[in-house]
Amino acid sequence: MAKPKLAIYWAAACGGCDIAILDIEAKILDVADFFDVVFWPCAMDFKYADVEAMEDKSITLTLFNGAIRSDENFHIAKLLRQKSVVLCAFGSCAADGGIPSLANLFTLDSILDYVYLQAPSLDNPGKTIPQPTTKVPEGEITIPRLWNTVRTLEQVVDVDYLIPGCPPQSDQIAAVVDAVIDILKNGKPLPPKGTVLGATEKSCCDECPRERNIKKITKFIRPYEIIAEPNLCLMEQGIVCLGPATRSGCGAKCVKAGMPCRGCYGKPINVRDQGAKMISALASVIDSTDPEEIDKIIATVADPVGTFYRFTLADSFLRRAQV
Amino acid sequence: MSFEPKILGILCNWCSYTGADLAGTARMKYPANMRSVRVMCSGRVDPGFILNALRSGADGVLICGCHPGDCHYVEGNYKCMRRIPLTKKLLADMGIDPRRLRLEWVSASEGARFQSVVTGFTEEIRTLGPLELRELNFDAEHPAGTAQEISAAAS
Amino acid sequence: MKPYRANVMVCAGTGCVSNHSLEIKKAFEEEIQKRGLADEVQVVTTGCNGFCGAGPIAVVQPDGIFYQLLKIKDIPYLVEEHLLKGRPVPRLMYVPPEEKIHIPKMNDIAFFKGQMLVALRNRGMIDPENIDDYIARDGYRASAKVLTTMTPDEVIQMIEASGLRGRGGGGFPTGVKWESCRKAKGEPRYVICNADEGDPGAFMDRSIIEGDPHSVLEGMVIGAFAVGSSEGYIYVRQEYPLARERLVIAINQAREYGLLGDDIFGTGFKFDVDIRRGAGAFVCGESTALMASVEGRVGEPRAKYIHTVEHGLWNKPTCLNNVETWATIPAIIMRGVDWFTSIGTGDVSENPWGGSKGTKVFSVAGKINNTGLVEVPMGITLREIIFDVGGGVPKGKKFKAVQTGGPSGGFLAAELLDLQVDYEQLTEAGSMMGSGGMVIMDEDNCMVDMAKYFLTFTQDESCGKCAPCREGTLRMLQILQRITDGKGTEEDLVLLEDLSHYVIDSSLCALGGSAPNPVLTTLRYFREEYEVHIRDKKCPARVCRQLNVYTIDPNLCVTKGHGCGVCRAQCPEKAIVGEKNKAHSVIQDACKKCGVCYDVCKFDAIQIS
Amino acid sequence: MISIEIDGKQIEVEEETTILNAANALDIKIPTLCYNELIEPYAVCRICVVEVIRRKRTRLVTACNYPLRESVKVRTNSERVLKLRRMNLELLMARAPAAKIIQEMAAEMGLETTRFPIENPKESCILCGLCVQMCQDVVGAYAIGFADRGSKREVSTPYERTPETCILCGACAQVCPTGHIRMTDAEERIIHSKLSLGPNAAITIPFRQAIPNVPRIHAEHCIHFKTGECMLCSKVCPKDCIHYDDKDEIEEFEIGAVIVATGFDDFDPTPMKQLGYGRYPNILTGAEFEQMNNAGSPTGGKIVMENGEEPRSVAILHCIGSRDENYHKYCSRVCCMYALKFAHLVKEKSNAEVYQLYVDMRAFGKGYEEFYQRILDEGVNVIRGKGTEIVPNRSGAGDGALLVRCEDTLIGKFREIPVDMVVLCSALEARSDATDLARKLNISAGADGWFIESHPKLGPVSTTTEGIYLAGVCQGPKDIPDTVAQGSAAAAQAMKMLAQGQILMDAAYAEIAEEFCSGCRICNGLCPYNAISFDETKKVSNVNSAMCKACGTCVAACPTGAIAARHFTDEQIYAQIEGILV
Amino acid sequence: MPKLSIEDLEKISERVRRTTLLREGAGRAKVTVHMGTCGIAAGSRKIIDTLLRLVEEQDVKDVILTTSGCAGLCSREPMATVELLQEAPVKYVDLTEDKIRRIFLEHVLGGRPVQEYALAVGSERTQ
Repeated sequence: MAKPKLAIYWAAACGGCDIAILDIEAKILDVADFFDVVFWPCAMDFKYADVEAMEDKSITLTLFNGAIRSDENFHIAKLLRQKSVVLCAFGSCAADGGIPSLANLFTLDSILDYVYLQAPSLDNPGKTIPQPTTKVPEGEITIPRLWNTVRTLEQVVDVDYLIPGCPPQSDQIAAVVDAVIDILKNGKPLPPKGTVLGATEKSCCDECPRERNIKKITKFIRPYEIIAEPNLCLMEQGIVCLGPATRSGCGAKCVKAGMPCRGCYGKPINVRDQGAKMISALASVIDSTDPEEIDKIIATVADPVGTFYRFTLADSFLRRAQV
Repeated sequence: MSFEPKILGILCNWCSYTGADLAGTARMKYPANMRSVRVMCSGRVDPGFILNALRSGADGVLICGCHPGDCHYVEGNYKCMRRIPLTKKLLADMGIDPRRLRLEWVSASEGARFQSVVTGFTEEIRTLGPLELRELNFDAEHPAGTAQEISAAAS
Repeated sequence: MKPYRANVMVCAGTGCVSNHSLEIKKAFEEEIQKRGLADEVQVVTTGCNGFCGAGPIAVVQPDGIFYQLLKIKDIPYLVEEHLLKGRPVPRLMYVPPEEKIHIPKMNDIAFFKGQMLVALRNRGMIDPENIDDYIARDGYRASAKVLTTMTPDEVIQMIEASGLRGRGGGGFPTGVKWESCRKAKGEPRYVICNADEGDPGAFMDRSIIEGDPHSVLEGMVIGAFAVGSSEGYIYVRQEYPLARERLVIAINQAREYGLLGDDIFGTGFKFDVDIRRGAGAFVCGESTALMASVEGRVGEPRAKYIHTVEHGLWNKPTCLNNVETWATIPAIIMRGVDWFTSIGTGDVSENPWGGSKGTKVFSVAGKINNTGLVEVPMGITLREIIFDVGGGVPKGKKFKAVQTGGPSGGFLAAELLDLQVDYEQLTEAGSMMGSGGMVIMDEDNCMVDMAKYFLTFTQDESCGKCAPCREGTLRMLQILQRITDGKGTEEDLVLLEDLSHYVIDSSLCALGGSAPNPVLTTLRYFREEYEVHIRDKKCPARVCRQLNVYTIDPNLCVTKGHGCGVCRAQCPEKAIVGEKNKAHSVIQDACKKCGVCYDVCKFDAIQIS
Repeated sequence: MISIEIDGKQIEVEEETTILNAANALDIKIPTLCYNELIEPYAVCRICVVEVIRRKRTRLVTACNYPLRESVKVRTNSERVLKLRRMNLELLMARAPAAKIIQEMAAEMGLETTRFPIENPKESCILCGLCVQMCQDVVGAYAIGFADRGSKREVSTPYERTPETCILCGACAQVCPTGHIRMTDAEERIIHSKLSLGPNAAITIPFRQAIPNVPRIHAEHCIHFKTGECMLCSKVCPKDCIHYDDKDEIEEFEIGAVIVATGFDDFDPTPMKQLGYGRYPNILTGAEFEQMNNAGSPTGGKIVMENGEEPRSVAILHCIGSRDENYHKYCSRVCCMYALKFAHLVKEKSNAEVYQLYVDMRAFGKGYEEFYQRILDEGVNVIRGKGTEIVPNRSGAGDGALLVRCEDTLIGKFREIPVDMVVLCSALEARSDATDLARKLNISAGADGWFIESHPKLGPVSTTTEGIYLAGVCQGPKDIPDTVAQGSAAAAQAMKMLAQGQILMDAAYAEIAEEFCSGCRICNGLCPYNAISFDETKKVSNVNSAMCKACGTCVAACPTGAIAARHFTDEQIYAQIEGILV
Repeated sequence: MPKLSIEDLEKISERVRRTTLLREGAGRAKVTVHMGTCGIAAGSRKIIDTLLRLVEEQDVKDVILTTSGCAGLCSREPMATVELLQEAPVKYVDLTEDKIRRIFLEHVLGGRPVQEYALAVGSERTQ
């Protein structure tokens, strides 16, 4: 019987997820000989037309990484939804909005204005800003129109499974690939729609090697300010670590390297808004009962949105700032 | 008619809810804009409730708890006292006026105080006007483009 | 080893050292160096030669020539004459008091001829600071024999059979002491050498340690092996610095040679010795007080019923013997029991108390020509010691009494001169063997004053723990003082005798138990002197100054002294009157009878009647 | 056993017994001076010297320590022994003329005078060494010892200075045969603040009515705890029930209910400098006055000043530290009545004039007002005005060493009342460690430190925490009747709860889902009821449902949503919010 | 120094034997070199030196070498008297180094007097 078809696409993404896929090293050979990679623009020169030419539901599995922030992303997302049986939101950009979704803090114009006109290292004498359509001697060039608000894949199309992580760890990808091969080869039932693959149900603390005690925080500090104790929970040392409110699966690689968890694996299973939950948890362990002192301590939290919603702004309750 | 703000009140069962009940039994008038939800202690209030309330159309959120030291659960209100300022700071960064979120201590016997708090808060939200979160949900037909298009879509 | 052809043995005992014998040795070396004889003649310092009266002493070997009373300026002449030219120098030789002939050979001098050296066998023969000399004279041969071929019981059996008795003064049979110490239960066991030697006038232990320290160490190794001890102490008094210094050198050398410390001769037997300094209390010569002092406590004796061989130092079995006893042990082991029992009196075959075997070292002093150290066989008579070996009383004075056993001994009058010297006979005569001090008195000594002198010593040295000794000796001394001040009464003598018996009977230790001996023996043999002091208020020997009447012989004062007035100036009471070139006279009632004028007058013009 | 003969009488004795003990057994009297059965015989006075005939040799030995090891004949009164004893006594008479025991023993032996000169007629020490041995071997204080040697030997202290190591146990004085050592007091004075109900010997029953009524050792006075020696009491106790190594033990009990009855502390008036407490004599607090009145106190219940005389006049000041802006605002409730009792006692026990300075006479209880009337009839001068200052009566006018300054509000004048003694009715204040105890028991203490009852009217003996009850002054100042009432109430409530056998738990409590909890321990410190504990092995937290009050604080704080209460769950609340705002 | 055994004791006393014998004055043979003024002038120093070297070479322990004053026969100096135990002393005259060497080897060690060098056998009275 024909080899199942695999499609991998990268929308508003940094390409890290595609590299992570290659990071599964030898297993890429299993993928190659089990799947027929029909669409992987980052790796090989596929054309949109090829996809449009396929029948619907002909692609067995599509790994869609990257957020949706332009017409093109949206168009291809719809296209792949139509063409594939299983559509997976691969990586935190697709699943929760990721770093690109931090753009929701600003309007599109202010971004373009800063990037093309204000940025200190600019050399744009003509003060030109890229336009959706521009006339050139050869004719008319169109580039996809950027959206004002970055959306997650789930917010624009129907998504079957989510694989969090920025990028998802190679060993988790390998596990997912094996699972998929196992399902397709042995006809195992698909997991229920919407399950999160490549991660566990616990929080990052579960895999963190550091010793954890009762928390009593009197000051928040940035990681560069102190040399952290090697085997004591970072939060107890005053560093904001999103480990408790982040799904585990990454093996707590950042914490093992001495840096606090940024929450890239997204919200745990029972949580609806990762940032709000972290605020609730973190504020509760502030060690003071006097309002002024509490304000002084909270003032030391540098950039609440950037810290608590670094990867999940698009997926949060408020989704974007009202500017 | 002028803009009628929608306010969500989260009241702790032992003090503010009983205070509200006292205000009610004492026939004290206060605007009906506030819709109240009862929780066992102000410590139960999760900032997620506040964000979800704003997202669901609330123009202002009022949290009431027992006076510090009087909490039926000894320290519950202290936790709330710590979470609200951090949530206010988040709202400010998200472009939402922090005054739309207010924390007040109302004890079981302060019916009058409850009345004045609610009335005051309602007027304040009325001056702030409706919240109207822009581009909250995704609209498949015309995904918003440049600023002009957004404003056009919004109106 | 350089092939020397001659050795000059310079005596470096304390007596001679105090007479600059070390400078004399340096003088010898310089002169020999100058004469180019450096690699032919070796100068060696030895321990005390024994003849202290003749110090500083040098003996030239192999010729055996004895030189005495050396001065530094004599040395160059001596080296040139004797060492270079081989001609002994008569002028520096010993001259016996009676005849005027020079006796060159040491062995021909009466002082040495009469002696039999056992404890002092290496006297004058070895350099005490060189262990090889000691080994050369069969040193450590005895401890080797004991450790490798004998069992402890055999050793004890041998010592008991030899009849050796404690040379410290008690005369307790050493063999019996060792046996009971071996049988006593309790570990660890200790072995102690009592070198306290508190008796005034006794210096034989000092000479043995200075002259031949290794003999003591070897004796202690044998004793430790016999009683099963591995730890020994030598309790040396603070006033013997030279002895202590030599002992330290000897101990270090012995340890270096493996003759002390772990696994001696590879037999696995371990024994080491440490030195403890006595703080100069006479009472610490007593065994239990000594042990208290070693333990760091106040040196006070303890009840006799707890035997030190069972509960001694730190309440462990302890075997304490005198220096001389330890030094004699190696000789007995080497030369056997029969040789030892052949010397001395009595028969010890069945019962060790049966006799006094071997030799005893006496330190002869006082009114005697040959002052020094004398080792004589037991049983020798007092006469032989005093007149033959001792060389008789100087200046032709008449012998009056001899005091043996230090302050705890007694005075023996002339009629007892033929008494054989051994434990039993001395004790019967009212004195005791004691440590071996022997003080000779002649007619110029007042017996009451002598008794007072010794009682002052014991009274001052009493530890004051028990009432009889503390109170009794004080009152006895007050009575004697009264007698010598001319205020004594007849009842005083009766009271003195009662007090003496009370103190002897009730005192806790031997100090109190023997302090009255001088008084009792002087009362027994010289009672009339007491009566003269009491009745006639006179002191025949003119020693008790309070009883003397001091007058000035007018013509002697003028003819000889030209009325020099020295006595007038010195008299504290201004009781002498007179001018230059005139006869001086004493105002009797002002005279306090202090006797200063008698002492200062160079012309013997002061007469005592 | 060995058989020996003493003065012709036969006796069988154990080996190593001393002659003295054998003689005592035959009640033959051998004189001793330096012997005491508590101390190892020193055998220095030699008065007990006797003749022992062993294997044909008679020897003279001291009876007190000569160990009998074989059958010997002993003669304790032969002519020679008596002669030695007489000489010994004669010498000691000269040495210590002032020692009476020596004179008596000498007289017994027919000795009047001593032939030896007496240097120091007042000397009474015979250097028997008993005191030194007692101090060194038994007591172990090493405060005294022998100094110098020979006839100059004496007992003295290190460098002849008063030794710090002397613990004033008086053992040396007790054991000295000639009475040479005597104990002297620094000065005889009654210091009110140091009065105690019982004697302060090392081992006593604390006071007559003490419960349990058994003796106990006061470690601060006992020689053993100071020097590790002595232990004579354990030697003489027949039932061997004295253990020196008892220590406080901490025992843990599984208990159902706790009744907190920790009482109160006395307010210390010293900070109120103007009252001069602690500076001037004869100013007492109520407790000290009460103690002095107790029959068991050193004054035997008599009211005396520090110099021992009866006061001519006494002032009793109310509200010291109570109803006072600077110290305690509350009224201590009990002082008025005991102050009146004091007035009655002073009137009854002495004929001193009594001045009662009160602010409001609060005789609120049954029969209290009638008692107040009786006091007035007994001629107590009752002055309505607070005693503000006490100063010494420099002028000496009036019969009182102190002057109590106050404002008599009834006559509107300032007065200075000369009195000899002042009793300050000091306030009742909360225990110094009340707040710590409250935190430990999870009950709350008010600003004044009194524990907070669950309801001022309806729950005076119960607290907000289930199973913990209050009784007595710890809940607020009250007098004995009220305290007793509260005691029984608290006991009843506790019994009610215990009788039920189990606690009725309300349905709501929080639970932690182990599969979601990752042991971040953020919740551990939050629970005011310490219901959340951490399981080190499984590395997860868990909630003790019995203690959880379901306030939901931890539910909100749990970052993974692992903690869920049985009600007010997130879903319910979100649903309410979204529903209510539609 | 290693721990001593009994054999070591022997070795030490053997090594020091010469000094002890010297000091005890006991020895198998005694050679007296006459060092009167004329003897010294005639070179008896050299004789003593050779004797000392010989004693060292042969490691002889029990021979006593001593000097004495003038023997009276100045013309035949340097002279020396060799006296074996219990044998009459033999006086040698006009000594030279090799003569004394021969005497030492044959007479002192060998026990046979060397007649040609000997002046006379037997001795005048010496103490």
